[in-house]
Amino acid sequence: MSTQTLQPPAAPVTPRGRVLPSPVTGQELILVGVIAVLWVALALTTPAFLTAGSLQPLLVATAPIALVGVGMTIVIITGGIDVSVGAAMMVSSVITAKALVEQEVALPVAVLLAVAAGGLLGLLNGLLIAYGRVHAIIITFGTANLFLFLGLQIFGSRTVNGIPATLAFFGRGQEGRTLGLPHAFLITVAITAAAWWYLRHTAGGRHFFAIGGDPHAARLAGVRVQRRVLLAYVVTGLLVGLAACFLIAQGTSTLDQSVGSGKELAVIAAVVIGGTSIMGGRGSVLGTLLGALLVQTVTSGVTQLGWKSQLSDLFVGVFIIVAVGADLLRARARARRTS
Amino acid sequence: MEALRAVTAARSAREEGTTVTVNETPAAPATAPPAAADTPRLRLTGIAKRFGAVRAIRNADMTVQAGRVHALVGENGAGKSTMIKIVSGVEAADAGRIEFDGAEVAIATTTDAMALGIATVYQEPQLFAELTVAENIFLGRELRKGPRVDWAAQNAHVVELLELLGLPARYATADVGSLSIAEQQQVSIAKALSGDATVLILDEPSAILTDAEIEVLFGVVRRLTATGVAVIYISHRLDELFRIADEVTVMRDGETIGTYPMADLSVRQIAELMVGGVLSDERPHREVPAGPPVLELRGLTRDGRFHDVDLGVRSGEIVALYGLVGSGVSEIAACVYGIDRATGGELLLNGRPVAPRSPREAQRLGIALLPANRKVEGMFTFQSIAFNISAGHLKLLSRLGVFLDRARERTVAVDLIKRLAVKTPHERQPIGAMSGGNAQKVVLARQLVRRPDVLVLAEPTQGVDVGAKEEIHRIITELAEGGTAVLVVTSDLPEALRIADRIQVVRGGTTTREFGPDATQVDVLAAAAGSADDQPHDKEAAA
Amino acid sequence: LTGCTKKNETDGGTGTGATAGETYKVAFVPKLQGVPYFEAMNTGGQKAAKELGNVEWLYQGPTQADAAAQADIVRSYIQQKVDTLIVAPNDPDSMAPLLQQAKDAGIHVATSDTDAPNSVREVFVNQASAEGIGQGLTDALMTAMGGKGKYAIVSCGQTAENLNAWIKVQQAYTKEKYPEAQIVDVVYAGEDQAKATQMATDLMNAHPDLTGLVGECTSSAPGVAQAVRDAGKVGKVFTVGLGTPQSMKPYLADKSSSASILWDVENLGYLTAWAGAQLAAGKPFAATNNVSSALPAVAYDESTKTMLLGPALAITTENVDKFSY
Amino acid sequence: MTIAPPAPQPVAEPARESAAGRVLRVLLTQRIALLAVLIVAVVVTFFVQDAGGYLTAPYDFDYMSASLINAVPLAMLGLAELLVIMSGRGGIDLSVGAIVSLAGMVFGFGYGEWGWPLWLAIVVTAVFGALCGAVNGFLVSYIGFPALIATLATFYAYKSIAIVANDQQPISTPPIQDLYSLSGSVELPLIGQYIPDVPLGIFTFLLPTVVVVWVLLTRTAYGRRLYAIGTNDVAARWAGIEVRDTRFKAYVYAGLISGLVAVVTVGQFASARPDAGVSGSGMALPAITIAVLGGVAITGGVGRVAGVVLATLLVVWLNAGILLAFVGNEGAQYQLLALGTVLVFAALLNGLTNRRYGGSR
Ligand SMILES: Nc1ncnc2c1ncn2[C@@H]1O[C@H](COP(=O)(O)OP(=O)(O)OP(=O)(O)O)[C@@H](O)[C@H]1O
Ligand SMILES: Nc1ncnc2c1ncn2[C@@H]1O[C@H](COP(=O)(O)OP(=O)(O)OP(=O)(O)O)[C@@H](O)[C@H]1O
Ligand SMILES: [Mg+2]
Ligand SMILES: [Mg+2]
Repeated sequence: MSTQTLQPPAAPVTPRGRVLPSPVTGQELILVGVIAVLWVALALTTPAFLTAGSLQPLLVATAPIALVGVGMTIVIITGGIDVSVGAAMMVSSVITAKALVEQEVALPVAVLLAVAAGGLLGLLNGLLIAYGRVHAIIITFGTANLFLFLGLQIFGSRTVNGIPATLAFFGRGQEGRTLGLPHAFLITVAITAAAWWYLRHTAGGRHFFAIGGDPHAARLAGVRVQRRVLLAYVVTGLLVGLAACFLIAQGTSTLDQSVGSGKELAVIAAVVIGGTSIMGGRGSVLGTLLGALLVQTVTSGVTQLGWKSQLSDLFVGVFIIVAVGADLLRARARARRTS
Repeated sequence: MEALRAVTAARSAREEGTTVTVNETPAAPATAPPAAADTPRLRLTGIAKRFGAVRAIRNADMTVQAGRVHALVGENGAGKSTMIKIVSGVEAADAGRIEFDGAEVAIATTTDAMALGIATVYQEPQLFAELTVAENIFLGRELRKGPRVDWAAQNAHVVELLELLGLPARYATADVGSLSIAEQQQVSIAKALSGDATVLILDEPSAILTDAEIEVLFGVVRRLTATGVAVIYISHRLDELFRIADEVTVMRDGETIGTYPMADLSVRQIAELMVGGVLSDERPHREVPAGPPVLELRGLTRDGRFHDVDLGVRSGEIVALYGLVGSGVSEIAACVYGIDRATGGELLLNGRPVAPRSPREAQRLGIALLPANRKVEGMFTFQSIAFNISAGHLKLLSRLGVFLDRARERTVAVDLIKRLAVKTPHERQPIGAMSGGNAQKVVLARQLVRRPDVLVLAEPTQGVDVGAKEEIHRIITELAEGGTAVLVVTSDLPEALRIADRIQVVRGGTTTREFGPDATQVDVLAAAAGSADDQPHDKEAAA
Repeated sequence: LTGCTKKNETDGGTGTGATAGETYKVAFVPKLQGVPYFEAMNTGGQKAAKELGNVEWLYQGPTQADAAAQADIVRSYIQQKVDTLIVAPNDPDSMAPLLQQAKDAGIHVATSDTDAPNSVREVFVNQASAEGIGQGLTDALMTAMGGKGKYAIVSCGQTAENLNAWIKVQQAYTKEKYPEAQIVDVVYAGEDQAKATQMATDLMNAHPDLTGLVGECTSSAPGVAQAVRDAGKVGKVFTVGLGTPQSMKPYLADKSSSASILWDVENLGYLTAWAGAQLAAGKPFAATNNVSSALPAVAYDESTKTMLLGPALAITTENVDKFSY
Repeated sequence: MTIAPPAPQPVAEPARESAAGRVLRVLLTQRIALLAVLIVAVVVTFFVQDAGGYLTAPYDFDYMSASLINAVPLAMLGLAELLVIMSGRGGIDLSVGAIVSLAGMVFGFGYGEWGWPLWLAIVVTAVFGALCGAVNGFLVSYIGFPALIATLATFYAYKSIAIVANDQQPISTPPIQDLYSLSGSVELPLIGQYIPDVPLGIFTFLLPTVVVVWVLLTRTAYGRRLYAIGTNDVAARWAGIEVRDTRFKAYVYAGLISGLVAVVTVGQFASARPDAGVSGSGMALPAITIAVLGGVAITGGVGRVAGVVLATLLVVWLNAGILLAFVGNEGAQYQLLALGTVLVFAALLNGLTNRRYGGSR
């Protein structure tokens, strides 16, 4: 305490340097590095990896996972999880596909319909989780079954045939690109960027992190926790709807009931590879986009290298361990430094 | 920010390093006149609240005047925290009436309370480890620039608040998770100060603060009251109330017993009102056996935490390791118990050097430790008392080391419940439903299943009420009498003086001076605060 | 106590000794419900039930192509004591013991679409021989590719017995009959169309000189065609597949698919129901059977106990509209 | 200033709870009671429907007993999940299904191809499963991976290795085909004449596992440690419990049980399939569902063996009944509806219980 007398009289000091944690996390930089290395390696070892004909479809295939990943990242930041997104995608897809075939709706209507359907399912999840106050993983295991039932009922044991090219705007074909860039990917990037900005710079966005850190304390601080949590699931639902449009567009002219199946694990894998903490309170949508891109790169890469395609899952598993392990080690180093 | 500015203006006075005494007049002029004396800022009448079968508050009344510091005391579980949670909108009262500046108000949510200017520092810090200090402070009330948060403005305000509390400005952008518990507590206080408070509620803020930090806090509180803010102050450290509070409301068993001017009471009288009986505070006189130390630290060092710690505890002796929070005392205990590892020096047990690498190893060596943070480090909340006692001695209570001997477990638990006078119908009661003092006794009981050679007690009575404190002290003395070497790590000086045969003072990460049982509070505090011109404040001077 | 089980009761109501004029319960368990292929078999079976008059056609499939889920349904049919139980097994080996169990319960058992060769099934209703399908696919593709060049196969379930059998035929037949052609890769996309499409795209990128793709099942057949269409390689890369007619129609139209090799699935369902009724009635099969006007001469091979629907047929723009599924 | 008058007792005393209130409380706080009531409700419903002729086949004890064959892998994996979820810190094991596939291939090679004696093949398979679990346990407990992530990664990895191990071919050699006798139904001695035959797997695998896990959890020091670390692992460490070792073992035991399930599955399907535990929606999700339905708290420290067993019976008998109640494809679809509803319902009850009674046991 005696040193205090030596201090100059207090003048308002503004901390120099950063006002916020740095805009990109270490995890994101590492992912960019890993993806770059993979791309270069694949460019050297395969005939056509780094060509438009290969990269464009890769980006298109990345889009739906990354897009739902944005919602999933927010959900996981709040300390929740949503394992029903695969089933919700199925419901959104079949409703939209049926409308396209039977009502011959226009593109905007189809998109609205898909998004609305997804949003409704997200709303159900959100209401149950926020107001039923139960752990998200249990509720969404339950609703995943309910959504599957709903989807199968709408399919009515039939595939939807002859889907018109209305959604080709999001597809792999020429109509799906502007300046060589696939629309589905551009939209995903735009939404990711918007979510990144929102999460980082607005009060509402920061509240998601607070809720994930300690929901009780967040409530005491005046954060409307239940509404925020509800919002996270609704947003995920809306994005699931849009991703369903992407899925229809990149599929064939028929839609069968396997659509969306298993996508929840792919999305969660992308999110955790992206450095979002499954415990909540920390995460980044940018990382999720990179995570989805990495997984798709591995899957495509394995096929293009002519390796057994069954091995791609093994690599995904290894990447999850490496990516999260790196994050763990960095967190540990950080903890050592600060303590 | 009105109140804040007044406070900031007075900061320089504090920084001159002068002693703040209760008689000191505010250095800065009050910018806001206190509210008219006849309309209280806050009046609570007939408050009742139950949690399931627990009647936390039966019938409570309290009247808090603007510009005054109103202490709220009571034993553990008396209902203090519940009272302030009702005022803060965390819990809704089942019955009763709340008036604010003379008008009845409904406080259903924390937002309602904040709108009235009721700012609360809760007993448990309510912070977010992954967010920065500035974000934590403004969470829920962010300053905005268009749709986005105005980071620069927030940071500027936060820097002022940090200065006020004596924390470095760079903390504004540090993650809260990287701060110590005491620093986090101060962030909570800064958070409460950041708004336009009309009522500031502090629920046991001093429990984990050092005396110097408490002094800073008191300075802030005085500035605030000078501007007309009403302060409700909860603490188990009754002596400090005399230096800060104007009146005191005593609670017992969910009821308010009465409100009294501080000047009319002594510590003993308050304590007696709290427990509803008469207390004795005679220091039991004991003969300390001579002999070689059982536990000895020789130049024990852990880089960055403490260094060159020398200490010896003989069989049957109670030694207090006293230091302000942050001085390294708690880290020394963690090292003895194998939670952390020493990087230098020696730890000797019965003259033999040892280096426990885990609590388990320490236990095997005959060292037991009562952790400081009961909830986090001590309790298995929804498990039974017996479960809580037997944890950590499972091999001992098993047949063949594999199959749990439940009959023996029960006998051991029932035995210890009786010995420590734990208030409970049976040993199957979940510990989570018990009051703090009783829960603490259960956690202590765990350390006594096997009579330890060395018992380390970290803050054995933190947040424990007077009655239970008394009993825990009795148990500690009994243990020593039975031959255990007891090391009490505490930042509660009266406690150290009361039970210890010797007091070792830790300052700046190392042991400095040793005192015998006849030391005065003044001497020990001076040694701990570490500067001759730092005049200690002892109880007599304050009262 | 005796109320707890009926296992000791002798039940003469069902089983082999059924008399003429009775309706037989013929149950069919597909690999998976909701896919056009098996739903078309269901349609055919229902049609047979209506026309034959003595058949009650039961159809129930799992929501996932999973042996365990299929076993549950088989068990529920055993409980129902149907007269004939016909299965398209996801895993032939695991179906064998269940069929034994059904037989023990006095139920006639058969397989259709996919065989369980090591089982007690009394007949296998085969859509076309593995050779027929494998060679049909290869020939159709080679016609488009001009008998030479590199091609790849996009298959579905990694463990699907029949697909793997067809792939083996294709590999052997290509080597033997088209020495200038080569299979460069076989990949597995599961039942996921989008994944099949992506994998087909990856294959084209991995092998820039690739001129052919095979979609081995009903979800990858349109997938490979879609990939060719998206890559703008129609006319440069040719595809064939085992696709259902309606799903292949748009791709046949724009030539991104050269042909789909299939058979009349509804007729397969019809034949399955008919065979089931024959078994239930205890009537033996002849070497050539007149099943219906559409199926005047169905061959039966006594040594393998196999009934053959007929040769595989190529579905093209010309005949695609003859099929409603 | 104010001395409060002693308050008369205004609010209802907790001791005088009405009978209905007590029943409600027991149902809400005792998951076992709730499950028992639900099972009775399900069975009675189907019996009544059966009597009314609404079912396609009799829903009787024989059918219920036969359908128990599904209970064997489901309950065993439910117990595996019980162990890991109980261990706290977000414990979960998504990889149990993949371990079943991979260990099943090991069993297939050992017993089916290389002609090992059966006991050796079973022991090696179980140990192999335990090894797979040890990888999970190592990542979670010693490295600090969140369990969901570690087991998601190993799920992908084990699944992939199982598929390539035998070039995606199942192993179904004669010794393996003969194993089906292991999962057939048997008549019990003495009373067997009067009660339905019971699938053999119940006695050879399920009951021993249930008993061992029950003893482990309730009668051993290890069980206590597991409850302790699940409840509060910091306190457990300070109490001198080896937290990491205890949690690690939970994953090892889960892997061991998965290895045994691999043997059961190979026997039941008379073939070692490389996708046995992951095809369709896989075995892990149903197992987690069973554990949660059985009252295992996802936060750790709470869970009982009886809950898992009863939850399995509920799901198995409900599913079996639904197949008889609906004709055609609807049957399998309504199973999804029923499972989803039961799960959401149970979860909401948990939430309600937490608010009203401060938690369930
Ligand atoms: N959320 C709750 N659910 C159930 N019981 C509760 C809850 N909160 C408090 N209680 C009970 O209400 C009583 C009063 O608790 P409260 O926290 O107000 O005491 P306190 O006076 O603040 O004690 P301490 O000095 O230990 O902080 C205690 O018996 C406590 O166990
Ligand atoms: N304080 C002590 N005094 C005497 N002997 C002890 C002491 N602590 C441990 N031991 C001995 O060390 C042996 C090793 O087991 P230990 O006590 O560490 O297991 P445990 O703590 O009972 O079991 P767990 O840690 O699994 O709960 C015990 O059987 C006991 O004899
Ligand atoms: Mg309190
Ligand atoms: Mg121990």
